[in-house]
Amino acid sequence: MDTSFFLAWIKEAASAVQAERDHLTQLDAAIGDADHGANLDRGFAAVRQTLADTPPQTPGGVLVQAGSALIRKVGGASGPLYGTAFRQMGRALGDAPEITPADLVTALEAAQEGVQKLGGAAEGDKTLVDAFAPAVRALAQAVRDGAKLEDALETATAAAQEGAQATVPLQARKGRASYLGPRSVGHEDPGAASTALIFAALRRAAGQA
Amino acid sequence: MDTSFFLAWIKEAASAVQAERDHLTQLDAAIGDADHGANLDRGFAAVRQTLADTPPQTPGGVLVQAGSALIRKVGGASGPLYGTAFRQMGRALGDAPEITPADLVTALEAAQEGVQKLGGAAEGDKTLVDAFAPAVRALAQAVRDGAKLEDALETATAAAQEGAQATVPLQARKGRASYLGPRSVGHEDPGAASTALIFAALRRAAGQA
Amino acid sequence: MKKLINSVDAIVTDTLRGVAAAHPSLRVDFENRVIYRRNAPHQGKVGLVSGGGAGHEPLHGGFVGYGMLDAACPGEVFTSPVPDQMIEASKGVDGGAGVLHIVKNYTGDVLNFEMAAELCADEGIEVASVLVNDDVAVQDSLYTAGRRGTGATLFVEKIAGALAETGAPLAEVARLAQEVNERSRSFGVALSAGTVPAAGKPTFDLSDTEIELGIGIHGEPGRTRTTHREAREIARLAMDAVNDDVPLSGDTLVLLNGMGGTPLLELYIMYGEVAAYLEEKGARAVRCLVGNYVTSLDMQGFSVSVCRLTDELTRLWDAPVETPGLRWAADRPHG
Amino acid sequence: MKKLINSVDAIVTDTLRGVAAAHPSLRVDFENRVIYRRNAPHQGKVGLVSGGGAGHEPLHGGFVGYGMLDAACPGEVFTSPVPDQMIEASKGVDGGAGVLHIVKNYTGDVLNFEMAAELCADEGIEVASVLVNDDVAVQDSLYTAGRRGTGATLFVEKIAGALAETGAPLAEVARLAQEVNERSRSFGVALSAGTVPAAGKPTFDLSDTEIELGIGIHGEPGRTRTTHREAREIARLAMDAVNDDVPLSGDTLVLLNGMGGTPLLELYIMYGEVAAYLEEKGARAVRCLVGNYVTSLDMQGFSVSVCRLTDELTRLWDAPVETPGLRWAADRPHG
Ligand SMILES: Nc1ncnc2c1ncn2[C@@H]1O[C@H](COP(=O)(O)OP(=O)(O)O)[C@@H](O)[C@H]1O
Ligand SMILES: Nc1ncnc2c1ncn2[C@@H]1O[C@H](COP(=O)(O)OP(=O)(O)O)[C@@H](O)[C@H]1O
Ligand SMILES: [Mg+2]
Ligand SMILES: [Mg+2]
Ligand SMILES: [Mg+2]
Ligand SMILES: [Mg+2]
Repeated sequence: MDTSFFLAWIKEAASAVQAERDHLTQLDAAIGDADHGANLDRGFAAVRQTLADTPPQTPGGVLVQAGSALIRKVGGASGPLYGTAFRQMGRALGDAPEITPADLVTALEAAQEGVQKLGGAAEGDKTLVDAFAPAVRALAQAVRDGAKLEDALETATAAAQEGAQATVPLQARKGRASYLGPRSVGHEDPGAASTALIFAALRRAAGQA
Repeated sequence: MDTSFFLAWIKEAASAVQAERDHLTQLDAAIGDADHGANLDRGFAAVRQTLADTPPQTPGGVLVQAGSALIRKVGGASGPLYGTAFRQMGRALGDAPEITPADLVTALEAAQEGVQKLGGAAEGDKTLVDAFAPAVRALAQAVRDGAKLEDALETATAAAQEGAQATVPLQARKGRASYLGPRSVGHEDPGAASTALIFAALRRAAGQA
Repeated sequence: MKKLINSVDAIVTDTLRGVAAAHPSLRVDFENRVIYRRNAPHQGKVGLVSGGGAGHEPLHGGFVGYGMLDAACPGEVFTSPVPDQMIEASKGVDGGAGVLHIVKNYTGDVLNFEMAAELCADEGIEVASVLVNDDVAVQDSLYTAGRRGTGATLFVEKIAGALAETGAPLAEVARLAQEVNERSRSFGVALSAGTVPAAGKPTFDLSDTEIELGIGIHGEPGRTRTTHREAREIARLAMDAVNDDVPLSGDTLVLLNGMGGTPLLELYIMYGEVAAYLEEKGARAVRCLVGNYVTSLDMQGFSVSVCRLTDELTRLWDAPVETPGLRWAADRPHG
Repeated sequence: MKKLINSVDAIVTDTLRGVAAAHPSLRVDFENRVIYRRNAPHQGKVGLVSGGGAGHEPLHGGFVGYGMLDAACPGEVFTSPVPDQMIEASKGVDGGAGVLHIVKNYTGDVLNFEMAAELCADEGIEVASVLVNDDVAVQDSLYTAGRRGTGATLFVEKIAGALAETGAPLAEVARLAQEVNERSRSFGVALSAGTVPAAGKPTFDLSDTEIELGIGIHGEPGRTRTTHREAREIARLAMDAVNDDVPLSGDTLVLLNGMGGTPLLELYIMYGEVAAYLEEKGARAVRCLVGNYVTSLDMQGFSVSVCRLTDELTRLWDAPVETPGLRWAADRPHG
C-alpha cells in the first residue's frame, strides 16, 4: 500500500461520510446532540482540502495530516478522537513509502490505543471503540492467517459493522449518550456507525488498488 | 321594568358571555389579540360580584355600578367602551324606580352616543357600533310603533345579530383589527358579536319578567 | 399548549410575585397591580408611568428603576390595564412635579389611560401623556386606529427617564418623549405566532415556508404573508419598510428585538444584516441593543426599531440606568 | 424548520459579524473565531478563556468584558470548539499571569481543551483549567461521562472574573473557580426541544401533555419524561433534585434561566415558586438572575442553578461587570 492507496482511503471515507451525513446526525439526535454527521462531514471536507493543497509524500504523512485537520476542524468529542486515531496511525507508519498488511495492523492498533487513552472508553461503553476494536482484531487475525488484503479488510469491515450494530442494546457509559442512562439503550451509537463507514472505505480503497 | 329586571339582564348577559367566551376569543384571534372573551367574562364576573355584594336600589344604579365594574376590571378597548355604555344608560335613567320602553330607548341612545364619542367609531367601521346602532334603531322604531316590549326586543336582537353578521365583509377602520387593513375582511367583529349577545340577554330578561 | 404557569387566571399575580422576589429595588402593590421603584415618589422629579398588557416582558415592569420608569401597570395578557391601576400608580409616583403617562397607541391603552388622566386631573395630579406610534407596518390614516406603539416605547422610556432624573419639568420631559417617538420607526416579522394562554393555541398559523410581515406585539397577524427566505433578505424587507417611511441617515440607535421565542444567536445574525443595511444607506448604528426587550409571549421573530439620534438623545441614552431589564453606569469600565 | 439565518454553514460567522457590529467593547477575530475584550491582553491579570458550542448565547461570547471573560471561543452549533481556537485565545489574553480555561464537562469540550492546554504549555503559556459540572440530573459515577456543566458556568465566569480583576494569581483564581463550581447545583426541564439547524427538526418530540426532566443544554433528551403540571409542582420537581443532592440552606445565588424559547413572564412565575421553595427549606435567594443566560437554541423550558454563597463569593458577585450579557456598576443608584 502506497501513498495513493491512503489518499484513496481518505477520499472514500470522505464520500461515505458525506453520503451518510444526515443518517449519522439522526443517530446522534436520538442519544446525543444531532451534530455527528455535520461534524465529520466538515472535518473530512477540510481533510480533502489540505491533502489537495499540500499533498504529502508518504502514507504516514497522509494520515498525520488528515488527523491534524480533523482535530483542527471537527471539534466535539469525535474531532480529537478520530484526529488522534489518524495521527497515531501515521506516526506508527513513520516515513515508510510502502506499507505491508502487518504494518497496517500495527498502525491501527496504535490508533485504537490512542483513542482509548484519550477518551478512556473500553469496549462495551457504547462508543466508536465498539466498532474500532473488533475491526482491528479481525484484521490482525486475518493478516496473521495469511488472508489476502482485500479479504482481510472485508472481514474487518464486517466486524466493525457488527460492532456498531451490537451497540444498540448497550447502555452508554461514555460521551454525551451516557447522560441518558438506561434511555440510551435501543439506539446505535453514531460514532460506532461512522467507524464502520471508515473501515468500509478502507476496504473499497483496497479494491481499487 | 324595575331593578330586578335589570339585574336579570346583567345575569343573562354574564351567562351568555361565559358560555360564548371561547367563541368570542376565537373571533378575536382571527383579527385581534385573542382576548375578547376572556376580557368580557372577567368583567361580567366582577359585575355579578359587585351587584351581589352591594345590591343597588334602582335600575340606573344597577347599570352605573355594572359599567363602573367593567371599566375597573376589563381593560382593553372593550372595557372602557362597554363600561361607558352601561354607565351612560344608568345616568340617563337617573333614579327612576320603574322604566318604560321609551326610557329604555333613550338610555340606549345615550349609551350609543357615549361609545361613539369615546371610541370615535362610525357605523361601518367594523366595531361593536355596527351591532349596537341598528339594534337601538330597531328598538326605537318598534317602541314608536307600539310593539310589545318582548317583540320590540326581539326585533332589536335580530338587528344586532344582523349587524354583527354584516361586519364580516367589512374592512376594519377602528381598533386592533384595523391594523390588518384588507385582511380584516371576511371575519366577524368580536365586539359586534358580544353586543348581539348582550341584546339577546335583554330579550331573555324581558321574557322572564 | 404547554406553559410554565399555575393557571391561566393566576398569570399576572404569579408573575408579580416572581418580580417582587427577584428585585428588591422594586416595590410591588399586588392589590392594585402596580410595580414601583422602591422609594417612589421622588420629590421634585417628574414621575414616569407606563403600562400595557402582560406578555411583553421585560416591558414595562422590567424598566422600572433609576433613569427610566417610576411605575408600571401590567394588564392581563395582551389586555391593557384599567384606569384604577394608572390612577393609583400616578398618585404613587407624583413627587410634586407631575406625571408623564407613556402610552402605546392601541385603542385599549389609549382609552384606559385617557380615563385615568381625567380622573387624575380631578384629584389634582398634573398629567401629561405621550403616545408612542412607531410601527410603520400600519398605515397612519383615517382608516386605521393609527400606528401601533412597539419597540420605540423602550427608547421613549429610557430617554425621557434620563431627562426626568435631571429635574426637568413635565412639559420638557413630555416634549422630549414626543421627539423620541417622532424620530423612531419600527417593523416586525414573525416566523410563528405566540400562544395567548386564555386562547390555548397560536393566534395565527404559518406553514413551514411562510413568514408574516408587519406583525404587532399582540399576536395580531401582519399585513402580508410571504415565503421564508434568508436572514439578509428578511432584514432588507424590514429595513426597506422603515427607510421608505423616513429615509435613514446619520447616527442612529437600533433595537434588534426578539419577540420572545427566537434565540439570541439568530438576533445577532439579524443585527449584522441590519447594521450592514444601514451602512449601505450611509447611516450608522452608533448605539444598539440586541435581545428580548419588547416581546410577544413565545412568538418567534424579531422587530427592528431605529431612532435617528441627536447629540441630546445620545447623551440621555448613555446616562446611567438601573432597572431589571436595562442597566448601565455613567463610567463603565471599557475594553 | 424556520430560522433567521443565511445558511446553516454560515451561522457562526454571521453571528460573529453581528456581535462585532453590536459591541465595540469586543474585538472579533473572524479567522480564528475568537471573541476578545477589545484591549486584551491585560498585563499582570490572569486571562479567562471559555468556549463551547454555539447555540447557548449569551454564553460565552456575551460574557466577555471587564470583570468576566477575556476571550470566548464559539464552536459550531452544539459542537465544542477546536484546540486551535483555544490556543489562539490563550495567547491573545495572556498578560503574563497565566490563563484559566473554564470548561463545561462534556467529552468534546474536555478533550479539545485538554489538547489546547498541552499545546499552550509547549508554547510556554501557563494554563490552569476548571471543569464545571453542576447538573444533578446526571449521575456522577464511573458509568457516565460525569455531570454536565450548565448554568453554574455563568457563576464561575462572573466570580472568577471578578477575582482576576483584583490581580490575584492564577492558582488562586483557579481554586476559587473550583469552589464556585462545587457550591453550585443545577437542574433543567424542557417543554419542547430546540431545533439544531443542521438537523432541521427538534432533537426530541414531546406531546402536548409531556415534559422532559433533567435535560441538558444541547437538546439531549432528559432522564425521564413526565406529565405536564402546574408551575409550582414543576419547580418542586427541579428543586427537590437539587436539594436531594446537597441540602439547601443559608444564603444562595439563584439563576432562573430560560432555555431560549420561553417568555420572561413564565420565568418570573418559576422564580416566584423557586424563591418560595427556598424559604420553605430555610434558605434564601439573596442574589438572583431571571432570564435567558445559558440557552439551548429555541428550546422551551428552564433550568435553575443554585450556588451556596460565602461572604467572599457574594462580594465578588456584586463586583462591577461590563459585558454584553451581564453588566452592573460598583455603585449603582438604588430605589
Ligand atoms: N470517551 C469517548 N471515547 C470514545 N468515543 C467517544 C467518547 N465520547 C464520545 N465518543 C464518540 O463520539 C461520538 C459523538 O461524536 P460527536 O457527535 O461528533 O461529538 P459530540 O458528542 O461532542 O457532539 C459518540 O457517538 C461516540 O462514539
Ligand atoms: N374605537 C372603537 N370604537 C368602538 N368599538 C371598538 C373600538 N375599538 C375596538 N372596538 C371594539 O372592541 C373589540 C375588541 O375588544 P377587546 O378584544 O376586548 O379589546 P382589545 O382590542 O384591546 O384586545 C372590537 O372587536 C371592537 O368591536
Ligand atoms: Mg454530537
Ligand atoms: Mg382583543
Ligand atoms: Mg387585548
Ligand atoms: Mg456536539
